[in-house]
Amino acid sequence: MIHQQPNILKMLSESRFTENLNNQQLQSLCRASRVHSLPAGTILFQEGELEDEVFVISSGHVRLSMSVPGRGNVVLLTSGPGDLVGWSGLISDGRMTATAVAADDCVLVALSGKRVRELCETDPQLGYVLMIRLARVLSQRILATRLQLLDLFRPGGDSR
Amino acid sequence: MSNPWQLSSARIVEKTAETPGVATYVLQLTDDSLRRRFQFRPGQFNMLYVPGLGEAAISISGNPIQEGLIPHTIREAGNVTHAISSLSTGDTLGLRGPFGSSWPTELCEDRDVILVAGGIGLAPLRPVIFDMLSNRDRYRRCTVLMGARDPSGLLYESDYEDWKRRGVDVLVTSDRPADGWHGNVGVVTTLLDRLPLPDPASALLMTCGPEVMMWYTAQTAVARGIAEESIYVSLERNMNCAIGLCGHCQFGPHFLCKDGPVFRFDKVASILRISDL
Amino acid sequence: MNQPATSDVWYFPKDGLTELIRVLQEDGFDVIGPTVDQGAIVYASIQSAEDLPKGLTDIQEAGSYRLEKRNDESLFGYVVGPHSWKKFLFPPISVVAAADRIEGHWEFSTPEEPQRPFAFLGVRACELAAIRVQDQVFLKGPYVDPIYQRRRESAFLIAVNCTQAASTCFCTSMKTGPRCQSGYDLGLTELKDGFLLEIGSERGQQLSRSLSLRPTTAAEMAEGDLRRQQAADQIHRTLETDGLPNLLKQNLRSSHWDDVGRRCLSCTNCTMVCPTCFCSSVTEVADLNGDHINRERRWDSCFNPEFSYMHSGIARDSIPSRYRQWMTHKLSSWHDQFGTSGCVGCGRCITWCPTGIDLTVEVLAIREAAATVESVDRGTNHE
Amino acid sequence: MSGKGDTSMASNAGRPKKPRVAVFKFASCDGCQLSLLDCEDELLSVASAIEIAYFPEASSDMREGPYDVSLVEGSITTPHDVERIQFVRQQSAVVVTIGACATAGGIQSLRNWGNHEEFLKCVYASPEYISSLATSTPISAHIPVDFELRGCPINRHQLLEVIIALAAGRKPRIPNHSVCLDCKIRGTVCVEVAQGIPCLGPVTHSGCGAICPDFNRGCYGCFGPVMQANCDGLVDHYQSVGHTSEVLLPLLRNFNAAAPQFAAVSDRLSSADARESEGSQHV
Amino acid sequence: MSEERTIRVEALSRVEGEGGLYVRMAGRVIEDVKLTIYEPPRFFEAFLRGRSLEDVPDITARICGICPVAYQMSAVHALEQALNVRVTADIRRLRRLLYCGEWIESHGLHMHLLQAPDFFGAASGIELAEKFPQEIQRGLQLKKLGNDLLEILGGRAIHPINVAVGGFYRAPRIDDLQLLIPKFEWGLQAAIDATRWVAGFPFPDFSRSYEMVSLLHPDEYPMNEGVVASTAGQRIPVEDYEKEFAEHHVAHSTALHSLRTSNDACYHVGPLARVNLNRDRLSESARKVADEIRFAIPCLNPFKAIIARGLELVHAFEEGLEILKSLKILKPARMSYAYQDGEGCAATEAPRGLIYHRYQVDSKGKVGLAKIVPPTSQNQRQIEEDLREWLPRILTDDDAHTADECERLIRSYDPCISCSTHFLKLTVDRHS
Repeated sequence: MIHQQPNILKMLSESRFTENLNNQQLQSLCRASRVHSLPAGTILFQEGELEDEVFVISSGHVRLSMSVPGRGNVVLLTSGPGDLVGWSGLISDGRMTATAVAADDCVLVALSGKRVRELCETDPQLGYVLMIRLARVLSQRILATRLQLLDLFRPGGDSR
Repeated sequence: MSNPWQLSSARIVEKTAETPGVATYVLQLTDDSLRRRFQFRPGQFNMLYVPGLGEAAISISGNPIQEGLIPHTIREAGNVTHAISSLSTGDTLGLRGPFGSSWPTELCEDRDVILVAGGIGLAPLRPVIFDMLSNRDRYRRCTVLMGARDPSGLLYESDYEDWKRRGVDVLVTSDRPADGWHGNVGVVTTLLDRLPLPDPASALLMTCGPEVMMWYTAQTAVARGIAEESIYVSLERNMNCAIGLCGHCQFGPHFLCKDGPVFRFDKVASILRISDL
Repeated sequence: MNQPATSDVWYFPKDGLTELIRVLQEDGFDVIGPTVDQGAIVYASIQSAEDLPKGLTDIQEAGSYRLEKRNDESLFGYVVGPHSWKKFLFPPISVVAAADRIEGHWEFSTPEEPQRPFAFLGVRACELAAIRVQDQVFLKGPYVDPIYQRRRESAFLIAVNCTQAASTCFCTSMKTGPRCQSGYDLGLTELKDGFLLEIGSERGQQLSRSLSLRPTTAAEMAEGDLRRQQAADQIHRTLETDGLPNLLKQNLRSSHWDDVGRRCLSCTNCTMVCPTCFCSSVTEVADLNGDHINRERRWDSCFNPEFSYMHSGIARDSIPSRYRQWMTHKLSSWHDQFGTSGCVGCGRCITWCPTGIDLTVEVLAIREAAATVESVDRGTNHE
Repeated sequence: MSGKGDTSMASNAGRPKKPRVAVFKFASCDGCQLSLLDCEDELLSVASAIEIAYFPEASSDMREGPYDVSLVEGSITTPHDVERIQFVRQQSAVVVTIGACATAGGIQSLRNWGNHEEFLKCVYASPEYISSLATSTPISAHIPVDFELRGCPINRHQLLEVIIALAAGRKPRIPNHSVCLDCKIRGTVCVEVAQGIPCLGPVTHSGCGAICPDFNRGCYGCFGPVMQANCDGLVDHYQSVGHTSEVLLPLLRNFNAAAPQFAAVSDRLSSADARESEGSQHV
Repeated sequence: MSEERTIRVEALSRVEGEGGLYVRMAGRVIEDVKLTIYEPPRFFEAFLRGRSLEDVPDITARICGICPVAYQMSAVHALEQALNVRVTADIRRLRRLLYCGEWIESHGLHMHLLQAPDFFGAASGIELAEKFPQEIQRGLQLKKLGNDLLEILGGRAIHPINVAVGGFYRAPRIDDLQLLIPKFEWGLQAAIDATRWVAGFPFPDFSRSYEMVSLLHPDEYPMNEGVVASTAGQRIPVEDYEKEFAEHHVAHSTALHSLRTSNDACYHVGPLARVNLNRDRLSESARKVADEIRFAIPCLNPFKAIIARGLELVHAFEEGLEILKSLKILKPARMSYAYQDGEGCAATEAPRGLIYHRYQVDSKGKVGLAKIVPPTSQNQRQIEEDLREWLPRILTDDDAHTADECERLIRSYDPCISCSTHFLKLTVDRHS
């Protein structure tokens, strides 16, 4: 799979999660990664399952949904190019909190959660940067969720 | 100087249902000379008047260069807009205007222009879109990011394809999950988050929607490298007189009716998140 | 309108006031002046000098106003009462527009009610300043208010210099008084037996020709100076205006607003008695069949919760937020909007607040709290 | 200008059915419903714009429900009325309470503070004759109310506005400011500041036109507490300038005594009094 | 075997307050007639105790929205007696003027909107306006003038705010009152026309032998002063009212029945009683109209109370005009007084009849005892007695028709039911 590396390198350097790392750090990450093509409609992972890999979307969109009895799979968020999905794999045992399905044909970089964690252990500086970035991803995710919760367009709410 | 309280009679020449509770009313001033003289800049509003019920400030949602026809896209919210909703083609109402500041279309030349709209907030931005479509070559990338509570709230949805065809990119999102919706889910800031921005320094962003949405849109834009000075918001308070004399629409040092509704973000950023201001 | 004062000073005896009022009436003016009603000195149409409050003074404190007898027969021996001239220039209720259903369609108009020109007798220095402030609001912006304009342009202003002050006065802090400097047609200073008269405008000059005036004596001039000085000397209340607009802007989140909010009733009194507050609302007043509608403008106040009502809710939904709006507007953002303070130091908001809230005290509290915070900050930095 | 369609702005063309209006009475003095008959100039035109389906005080023609709008006067004071108000709700698309009794319990709510034992004793002196509750409660304590019109009595112009607005399917425009603003618009000098007369005007909802201060007396709260009324602030101030609870308590316990904001502050006053007298007993 | 039959009117209409009627018959024999008053009791007397005496006019006004002035007048007169306050002649005149306003409003209402429809089979004044548009409009305008007067003098028409113990809170502005003069001149003429109109109504031939009771004053038509007079010839000082008249609690009513103490007999109060006892003291125009329409006294037909109301309407306009035309600045507007232990009683004439108040007050100005006897308590038994006689005349197999006819008779009294339930609890608990 070595031949894929220059491609992965480019994809990683374009993603907000992994941009602006030094070359050595990017190379290490590349070694922990693979390119993952996902045709439209394909399930990337399922809510409740253990998953070691986290994904950086290079192109295409992924729908994140949760299963709600009586309502089926409810789509809560669409992630797109540059976004990180399946982050649970980076910080825990990787039990997925949502189901991810490709909304269109996607290309993703799949990073091994275990390998990345090991990298972070051995290179605390990389670990620090990645964890800060992960925190940023999560904080954006929380903000977006809060804005959803506020239901700003509800009838009788703001007239806009 | 003419009396700023004087109303003119305007006839509804076309009424189009848009999203639930929202319709577009194309008005025409009944007086010929007034009709010819009427001009507005994108983002300005009129006071629409229903006798016995009062006035409501409504943004003009039409094409600034189309003479004589003044569209307003109105959501039923209070007594006046409710009364307007019961009117039909041929009915008349009172009109004063146009009032207020406008979107800085004159600053957009040769820049990437991003419009971020929430719900009916697209209506005050539509004149800018008309301007982009007419003068597409004057601008670089033109993008409309449109969010709504659910897909049924996507204003002017039937026009999106036409806009795209004519070079204005339109990305839409539904705030909430919706059955049968295969488009993007999530608030509109998430669209801005991942919008390719090769040259953020040249970008100019205009946003209109709920105040909280605009604030976080601006925050996201700044995080993406767009300068506060290149972000414009359209604020809302209750405009009563529209001429800066009644005090209702004050927001910090500003009278929204005459200093606004459109503000450069950096001029209002310091007071936007002070509660109950 | 009003020209700058000339240096001529004239004298007329007390009964010359009767002549002045008569001349004004003959010129078609509705003469408005101070008169006693409901236990206070109010402004109303007067027919003669007999209607003026004779030998009375006002004792004012925060939240309290009492009329008391003087030991002389002064006609202007008091300061300002619950009314201000704004009720004539910017009436509490006026019709800004009308709609008539004629043969099934609506016609819109802006009716002009006939209004006799006003002559205001007894305008104090702070009130001249207040009129200047409202001129700025109603006449100098992108839109001119026609109702104010009509009334203002025809009004004849006879100023009277204060010869005493109330405990609530702080015009010296606001640099608006007590001496009437300009903006009047005629300016008076009441002496024991007569009046000094200064001419402030071309119109004043013209009118003065119909009056029996004589040049003043040095003794009269000295008496005038003494009396005016007396007023200045009696003003002890102060409002520190240095850096005030910014101070308030920087303290929008001060906890002091909550403190005032516990005492403030949000009752609107301060805004109603304020000679510069100009907030209003337009409401629809229909006749029986709904065929004629007057769009009536009524005084309103930023203290009313619904004043900031939007479909999404009330913007200023608490008493502290409304008090903050009023004070920051008056003392801070007014500068941004109109290039001047909105406060002229007349003290009405202090006297007529039912719970005696005193803006000079509240400003001081915010200033001191801010200074404490700053010094604490500095302290931390030094450590 | 064309005439077509213009009339639809203010008339209810396109609403073929006149709204059916009913007037119901509970414990009250009848003054509020009389306000409708006091609209002498408008009565006949109002009567032609609506169907007066049930209004016993004015008409023997009492038609059965359902009604589009029911105006409800009076408070709930008997077990029978507790049930009757449910019936009114079932029969009515819109329920509007009119007056202090219906919106706050009225003057008869003073029984809510009465010596309960004494009160029961007097009721049971002839229990077979009467049934009456120990409390007088507003309509909203029993059923959902769509609109509350304040006043003891209500303002007839406001009543007309409510009827016309509801007939046109819009929200009634009832000003919601303090009595003080009306005083100032009238040019009335503040009786509290200029004469030291305790006045509830600053915390009382407008509607009467600020008549009491114009008649040289303090407001006694006929229209109940204004929105966000700072009753504590007012009472604290009055106490600080020497008005005792002997004056303030009855002022607050008038025709809107049981309105929550007035009741809260009057309860605070009376419990402070009770603590004080307890304290003095210990001395 | 005779057939048992009951007629019920669940809710009397076009009366103030809520009451019903219950009639039980065996065949054509009337076994029971009850004017049932189920208006909930509101316990005014209980919460007047301990209140400042200054609060009494405001609180008692709330007993009745139709005749608040009657309550205020009786209350202030009784309290002034307890305080030993004598008001000036000018205050007295303005109080009469205020009372004129209430009579005009109340009589205008009852004549045109409540009673007149009965003579033409209409359900309401609004319906009657289809047949008599001008007359009803005129009636409404007459009524409105009463309200206008109440508003200028009292602050508002319902529950006026200007009535004070000792006089008025504020002297009326003479300019405002004088604006009413031309309107009252129209009103006087219109009231005469209205009286002529009602005098021509088709009255049933029904007379009773009543004892009628009203105030009697040597110099004036009685409103707020006089002795209690009876058509039986008695003249009773108001102080002795409670010796001669006493209230009884009956099972079917939340109102009390007032009866003569001497024989437990009922009696009749109201405009008919007043006119019968005071015809000579009606104003000149009212006397003239009475002559013109041949209104003979004593008039003992309860239905003709509408004519008596008309005559009093004329009187109220004429007297009102006279007072309006001779207004002087009222000074003082209010007499000063000192609190003292005392007791006072007063009777005045509410539009629908005599009303009696008695109060005990203490040296701190607090009310100790309050007793209020409204007109409807006094008429209630009389109405039942009338019905016993009226029923056989109108009884048919059609219960609805019978009920209508009964209601007609009740309505002619203009009963004020909210008033009559002012206080249920005067009896046992307090004195036992």
